[in-house]
Amino acid sequence: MKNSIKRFKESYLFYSFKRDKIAMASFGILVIFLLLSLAAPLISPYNPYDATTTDIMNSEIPPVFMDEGTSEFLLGTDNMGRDLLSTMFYGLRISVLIGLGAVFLQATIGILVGLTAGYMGGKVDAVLMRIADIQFSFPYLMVAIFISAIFQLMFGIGSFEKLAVPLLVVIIGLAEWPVYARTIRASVMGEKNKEYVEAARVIGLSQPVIMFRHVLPNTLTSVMVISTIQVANAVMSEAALSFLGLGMPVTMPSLGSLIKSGFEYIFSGIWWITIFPGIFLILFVLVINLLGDWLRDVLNPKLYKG
Amino acid sequence: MPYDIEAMNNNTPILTIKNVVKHFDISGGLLDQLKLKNGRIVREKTTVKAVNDVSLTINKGETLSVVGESGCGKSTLARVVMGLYPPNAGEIYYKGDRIDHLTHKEMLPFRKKMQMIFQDPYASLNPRKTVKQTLEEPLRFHNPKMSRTAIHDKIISVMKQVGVDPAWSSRYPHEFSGGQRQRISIARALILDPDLIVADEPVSALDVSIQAQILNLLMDAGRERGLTYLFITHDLSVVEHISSRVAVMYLGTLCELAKTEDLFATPAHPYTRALLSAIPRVGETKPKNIKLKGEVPTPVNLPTGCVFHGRCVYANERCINEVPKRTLLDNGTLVACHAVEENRDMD
Amino acid sequence: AKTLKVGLDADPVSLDIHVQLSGGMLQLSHWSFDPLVRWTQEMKFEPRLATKWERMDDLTMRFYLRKGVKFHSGNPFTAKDVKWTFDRMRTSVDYKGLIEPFVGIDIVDDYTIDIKTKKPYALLLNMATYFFPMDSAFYTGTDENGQPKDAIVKIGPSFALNHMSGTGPYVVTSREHGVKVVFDRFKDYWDTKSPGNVDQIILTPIKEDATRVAALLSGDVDFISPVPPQDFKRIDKDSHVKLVTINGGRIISFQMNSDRRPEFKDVRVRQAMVYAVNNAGIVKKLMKGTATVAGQQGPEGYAGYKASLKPRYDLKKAKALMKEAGFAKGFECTMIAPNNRYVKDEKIAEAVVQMLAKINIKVNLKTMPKAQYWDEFDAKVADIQMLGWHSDTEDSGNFSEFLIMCPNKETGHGQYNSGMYCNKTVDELTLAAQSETDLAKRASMLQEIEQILYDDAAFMPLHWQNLSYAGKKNVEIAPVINSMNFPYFGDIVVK
Amino acid sequence: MSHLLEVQDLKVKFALRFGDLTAIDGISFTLDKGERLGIVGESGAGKSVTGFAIINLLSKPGFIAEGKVLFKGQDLSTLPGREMRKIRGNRISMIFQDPMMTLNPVFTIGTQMVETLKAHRNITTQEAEKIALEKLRKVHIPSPEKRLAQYPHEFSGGMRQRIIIAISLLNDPAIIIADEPTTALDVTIQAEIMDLLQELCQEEEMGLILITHDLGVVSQVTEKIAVMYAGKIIETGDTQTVVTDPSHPYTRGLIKSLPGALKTGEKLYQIPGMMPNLTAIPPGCAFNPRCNLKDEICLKEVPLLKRTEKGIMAACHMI
Amino acid sequence: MFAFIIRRTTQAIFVMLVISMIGFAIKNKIGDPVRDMVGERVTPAERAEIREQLGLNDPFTKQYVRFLKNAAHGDLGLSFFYKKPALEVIIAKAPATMELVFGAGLIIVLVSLPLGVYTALRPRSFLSRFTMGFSTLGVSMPVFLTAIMLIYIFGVQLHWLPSYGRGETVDLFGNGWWQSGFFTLDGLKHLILPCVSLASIMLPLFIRLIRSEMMEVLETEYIKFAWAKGLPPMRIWMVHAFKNTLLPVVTVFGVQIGIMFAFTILTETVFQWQGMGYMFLEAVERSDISLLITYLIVVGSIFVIVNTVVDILYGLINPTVRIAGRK
Ligand SMILES: Nc1ncnc2c1ncn2[C@@H]1O[C@H](COP(=O)(O)OP(=O)(O)OP(=O)(O)O)[C@@H](O)[C@H]1O
Ligand SMILES: Nc1ncnc2c1ncn2[C@@H]1O[C@H](COP(=O)(O)OP(=O)(O)OP(=O)(O)O)[C@@H](O)[C@H]1O
Ligand SMILES: [Mg+2]
Ligand SMILES: [Mg+2]
Repeated sequence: MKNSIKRFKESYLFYSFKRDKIAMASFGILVIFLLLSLAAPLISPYNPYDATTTDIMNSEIPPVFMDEGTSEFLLGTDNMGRDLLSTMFYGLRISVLIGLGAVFLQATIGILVGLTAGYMGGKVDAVLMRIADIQFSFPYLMVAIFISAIFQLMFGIGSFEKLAVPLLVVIIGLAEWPVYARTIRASVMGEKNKEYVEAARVIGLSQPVIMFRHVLPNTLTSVMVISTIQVANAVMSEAALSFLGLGMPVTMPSLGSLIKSGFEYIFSGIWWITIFPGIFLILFVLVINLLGDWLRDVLNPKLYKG
Repeated sequence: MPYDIEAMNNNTPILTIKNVVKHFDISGGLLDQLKLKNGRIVREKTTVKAVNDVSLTINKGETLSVVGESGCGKSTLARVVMGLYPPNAGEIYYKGDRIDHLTHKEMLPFRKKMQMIFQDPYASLNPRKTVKQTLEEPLRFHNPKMSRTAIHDKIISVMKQVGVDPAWSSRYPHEFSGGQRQRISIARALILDPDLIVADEPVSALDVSIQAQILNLLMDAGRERGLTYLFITHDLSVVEHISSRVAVMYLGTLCELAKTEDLFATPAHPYTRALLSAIPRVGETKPKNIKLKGEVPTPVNLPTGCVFHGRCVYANERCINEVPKRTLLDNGTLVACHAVEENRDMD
Repeated sequence: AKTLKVGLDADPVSLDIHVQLSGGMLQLSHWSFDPLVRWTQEMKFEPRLATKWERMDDLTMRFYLRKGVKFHSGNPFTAKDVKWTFDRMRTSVDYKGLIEPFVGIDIVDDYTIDIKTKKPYALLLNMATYFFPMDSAFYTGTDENGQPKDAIVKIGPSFALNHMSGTGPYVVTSREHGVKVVFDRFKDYWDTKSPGNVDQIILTPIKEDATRVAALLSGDVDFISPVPPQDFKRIDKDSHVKLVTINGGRIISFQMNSDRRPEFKDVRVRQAMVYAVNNAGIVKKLMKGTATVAGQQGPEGYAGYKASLKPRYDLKKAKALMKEAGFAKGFECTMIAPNNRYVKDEKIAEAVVQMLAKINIKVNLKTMPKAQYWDEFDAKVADIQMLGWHSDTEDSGNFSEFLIMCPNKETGHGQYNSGMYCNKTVDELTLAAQSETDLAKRASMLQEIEQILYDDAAFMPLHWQNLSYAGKKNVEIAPVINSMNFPYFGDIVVK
Repeated sequence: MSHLLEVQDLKVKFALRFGDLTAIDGISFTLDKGERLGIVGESGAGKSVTGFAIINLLSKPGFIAEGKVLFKGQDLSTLPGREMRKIRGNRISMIFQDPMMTLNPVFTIGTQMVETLKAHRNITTQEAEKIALEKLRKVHIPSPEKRLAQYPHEFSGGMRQRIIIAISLLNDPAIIIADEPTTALDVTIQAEIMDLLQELCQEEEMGLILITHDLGVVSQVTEKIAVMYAGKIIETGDTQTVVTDPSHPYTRGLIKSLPGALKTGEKLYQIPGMMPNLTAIPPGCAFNPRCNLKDEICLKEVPLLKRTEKGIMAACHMI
Repeated sequence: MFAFIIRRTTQAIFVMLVISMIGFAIKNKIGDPVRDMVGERVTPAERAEIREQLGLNDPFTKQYVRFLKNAAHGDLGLSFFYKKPALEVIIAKAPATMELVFGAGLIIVLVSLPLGVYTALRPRSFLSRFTMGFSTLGVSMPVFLTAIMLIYIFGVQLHWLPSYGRGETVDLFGNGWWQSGFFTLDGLKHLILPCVSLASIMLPLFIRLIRSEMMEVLETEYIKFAWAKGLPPMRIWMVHAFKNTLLPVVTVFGVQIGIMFAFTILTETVFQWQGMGYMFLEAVERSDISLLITYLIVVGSIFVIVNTVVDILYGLINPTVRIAGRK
């Protein structure tokens, strides 16, 4: 363990990290964001998802620095009387949850498919990649509608609130796995012809062992790089779905649904419901992207940027 | 080892390659094979005829080198031998056991006995595994019952033998130079105590000064362990130095198989002659290479008859039409050439 | 020549006014056709194609038709067109329920008709507002596909889908569904006294609230409706535009399903829920005051309206009732609401969830577009379901018939009663009121119903939605609007 | 007498993140008209960098830190870009290692030849094509007229290298720098290319700088040799003398370690260790850790090139 | 070429089949279209009758087989809402979307090419750093936020540009088939904001793609050789490097154009752009199932067609793939 910490400290990754101010700043902000989302229930002044503590009579209070603002609600309230700051923290929590969950799902499917396609080649590859192509030609909205319908059929309406997060994870996970599959496949194709794979075959290792223990670890760099970007994309997809009303339920707003409900109000001068979560979302996605860019530059400048 | 006269004479074949053919289908799926010709749909396969009807035996303790131009099928042959590619036709025997059609499981005992060393020192080690992990894996896999300490000891001893400091066993490949990596590759091959090592251009990527180190190491290991080598290279001076017999390949076919001294002293096949004359030697001022004519054909569209006829200055009608058979010359050299067979004037 | 660019949330789905009974189609009917009579802003009847009417007996009413009226096609308007139209309505799935009380129309002469009902029917005149005579000659025969021109086709092409001939002020000259409809003033329009001076109306559907407002503010359109409550202030502030609102008759309510959830069987729980909901707060905050807080089904002006039935928000009382009923700890239940049907429907549902949480009723809410909603509503998938209802007849009885009467598949009563409320007295009173022609007596019956429902907390009334319109300062909106949301564009004046 | 090309104390550095890396540390040599110079050395010794430094085409963080490259008396290392471009591909041409990568895959051979001519001479396309054809014939490309319209992938490796040679000959340069021109090719083809280069140099009186790690090739083709080790020339002089009787322990070791010289199976001579990384060159003679003759002084002082009694120059304290 | 076309066609047909199957599988789960076609007073019995007439009550397989049979004759069903053949509806809406995508594509090409090339050539200049920073910000902005901000700034605050709809259009072919906004000032004005926001999704991506491809190409041996030939810099950059940069960019562009059609859903919603994307969302809300399936099929075919065209184009500029048989 100590050894690996030491190794990490001596690594090129850490070295370049120390020299890149933007990467360090982004990382710092990202850590703050992650802490905020982890600690949302602890640090938020209110629990916006608890209907008992919100009151419609408090709706649309501007942030504290404006004339009608009160210090009770630092960033003001949304149209349902929720404290905006707390809602943003909770919304962030959901974004993080969905972002990570969806990427995990994407990565799992994508890696399995990409690895199998890349390693097996031939017909298996052709079939799997065709499926990925088809999946890719679907707008994720369609996937969302489709999966929502199935979920509803399976679980009924009552548990909708509890299911919303897993539902979105599945939707976004299923919508974007081809990105992983393609990247992994490309890396695997590059790796599998390297001689160390043949060396493993010469030893007599079985295919799955070679695939998972030799080839897969060597594609993880690209997985890591696209994962950051995919987390950012997943967060944005969630926001987009919520914006279209296909995402989080109204009683549990995410950043996207907040922006959406704010959109109706932005022309009437109630800008904070959109602007604060909007900035929050952009900043969050931005730091992930910046880190992703940096990772790409450091780890794998040649990685496909599509 | 080759210079071990006894071993050379005892002539027990450790590996027999019989009429091996390996073609790669590169035409893709059914759809890619369909072509529109004169308004009709025809199915056309594109195959790379990498190895065509090659037969060899390797005797215990000898070093048999395979030489030839790039793309002539040397590596393919090596991989077929190692069971990495199934041959399209032909048989391969290891000490009398046929091994070319075995299942993965059935092949395992032979895997222990046959190991391979690769050309590219940068690609042949898994960059994510430490030296120790790399060496441990085959041991553990083939000897699941082996104790931890036994494994450890074995690794240390092999590392010492190949000249890599055992203290470095927890380092990753990128921390080593090309020559050191090649030593580790050799260690990985040696660790299972194999009888036969197939070395696919193990020194081609190395600098001259390092090349000598690795060749010495291979020769020493061979001597100490009584190894048999199938050695693939395109460097004739290396061939001359280390092998007991040499097989010369051209476009997937074997054109000459001879004892090293014989081959270098009296090359029979016109291609071998051209090849030998082309090696630049230190101290020779004027190159006196035999010029070949024409262009190198691709293994996709193999020429008819003798595959070399297009570039051969001695070729005649017969060479274009008829595939030459192997002829055994007096000195034991096998050669596949009409001109040699007919004793055409070749000077 | 004046042009009025109108931005509405939707455009007419067809030019065939009988293809669907909906607000949008009725608006179109008023723009391109004329009814026999129509409602005024004060909820009085105004003669249009009928100039006079008189009751002949309990079952018959005689209408005298306007003379000299021409259809867009140039054909003259006569009694046979009215009868033809009525017969056509019979074949429309949407209308046949509405005209169910009628026996038919007898032509007395070219300009006189008798309308007959099966039973004494108090709302005959109300129903006459739905009679928009069509050009019978124009719609007779077969089109190029061999389909009768008068066929009412829900899906797929029909003659009436793309062709119309009415007597109304505007002729549709071009129409791209979902994109634009252009209305030109009908040159031979009979109502020469109408102050309307608009020669062309270009109707653009703009579904998104914010965009619609933006379009008005940026000057792309001259008139919009509906106006989202949150933008009232801004429209008021803008010196180029103005806002006009009018009380509407649509009640927004929640039904509590006592079949699904036994807790709702307890009247105290229902009352507690009604007490817990601060509907005044919703009106103030969400509707920005553009709704009337409701304590009963029908709004003021309707026959059954009873002034004493005040909205009752009282959280303390609600909690006490819950305790009394033994549910101090509350319970969990589900709710569904549409998210694109009523003004702020989704938000209202959310607010109600908040309010019910205060008496420990935890509600799981799911909102959905209206296309999905009605199926779910019918299937009664949730314990509490939102419903907005506007009486077709502008009369209280209609509410009870559809929303409160014991559900009965055969008679169709209680078709939208997803609360499964069932009260014999209410049913009897409702039916009796239908055939009571003595208006005073009828009113008291209807009021009695409201009282029972109030005491029983049979449903959760929230508010009556107001209608809102906004336009450029030079557009005289106020005189042409009414609580049915049929802006009479024929009479609109642009200065 | 002034030389065609004179490199004086050339020092090339790479500005890396952690400081400058000296890839070439003060090398000097000359090349005369029609002379053929071979530069040999291990991988990373600085051979290619030398080649690129001459035409002032070092890749990104590289720069000429010191020294001069005098071409006909003109210092190329300080020449402005515009002037330098007039020399590249015109007076001095360069041939790269891998013929598969050197030609732009998306343009025809004709385009790539014509543009080279047009960049340096004011001629029409027709005239340029004529010259191109002539040069293609010179490098023994059969039916060159047809070939002009073909793309690089339609040629074999050997043909491509010949085309590249033809391109470098287009403007009749005074010097050709060939950086490992045959490493990617088979021996039979290598021999052809080498013959071709030698023949051309003799016919046209061109100077040739042949960069390679193959001592055999150098000894066959060139008259003068420079052996590089860790950024320095450690031995230079007449090729035959150097390869048959090397002075520097490194050169000696190198030649001895060639397998061809020994009997089959005999243990090869091996130089222990490997060339140091340029970032960690030991003090004193860079070769000292591997040297079997080393002395105190080798650990401290950098040896300079000295003329030996055999008439060649070697940088070793022990001679 | 021959194999290529067959492959694409089979692929297309396969995509359509899958899409239509999925569409059919969910059709009953996304609401009852009849609800939207009738007034609220219509009784359940009457609705059931309409459903029966429309064949909505038939079992899945029967409906699907019927659909396939009709589809084989080019009949993809009637849109419930538009009361017209669904394909006709979509074809009427397609020009709007195509123009949007075309406009956005144009912006992407016109902006990303020069900027990408510039940032690759002068990576350290201020403009490059600014561009790269801005593009990172760009990829981090959700489209709908970009769109909202554009509307707010240029539509609401400044009144410079219209914020919804297509504005004045002209009939391109005189048969009403293609209403184009590209030939009137008003139409062009209406195009600006939606095109910019649609472009904003892909633009940063392309700047980066072009930049990194270009940088990679600049490092290649053949570029180095071009320098060694003494060619003028402009020729090396704009001819040698640029053409090689384009190759991968073209393929990615193909894929992204396809994806852009999917993104029009968001943009068209915000701008109320009367195109296919907006129609799709409305069709979802209205459960207009035939329209949905047809939309998916059309978008799927656009995806396939665009990719095919791009592949052919790729073959035209890349001589190495021109040899038949090789991939
Ligand atoms: N997996 C494969 N699929 C298709 N073709 C292959 C495959 N492996 C080898 N080939 C082809 O078979 C021919 C022989 O290849 P092989 O690698 O055996 O040559 P080689 O003699 O080892 O060449 P080199 O000296 O370059 O290593 C070549 O034309 C090559 O392109
Ligand atoms: N672009 C670069 N950036 C940093 N260092 C470089 C660069 N190019 C070359 N070098 C350094 O310069 C040294 C000499 O490199 P050069 O390419 O001249 O070696 P070489 O002798 O040609 O080797 P090879 O035989 O492998 O071609 C190398 O050790 C390398 O570290
Ligand atoms: Mg090989
Ligand atoms: Mg080099």
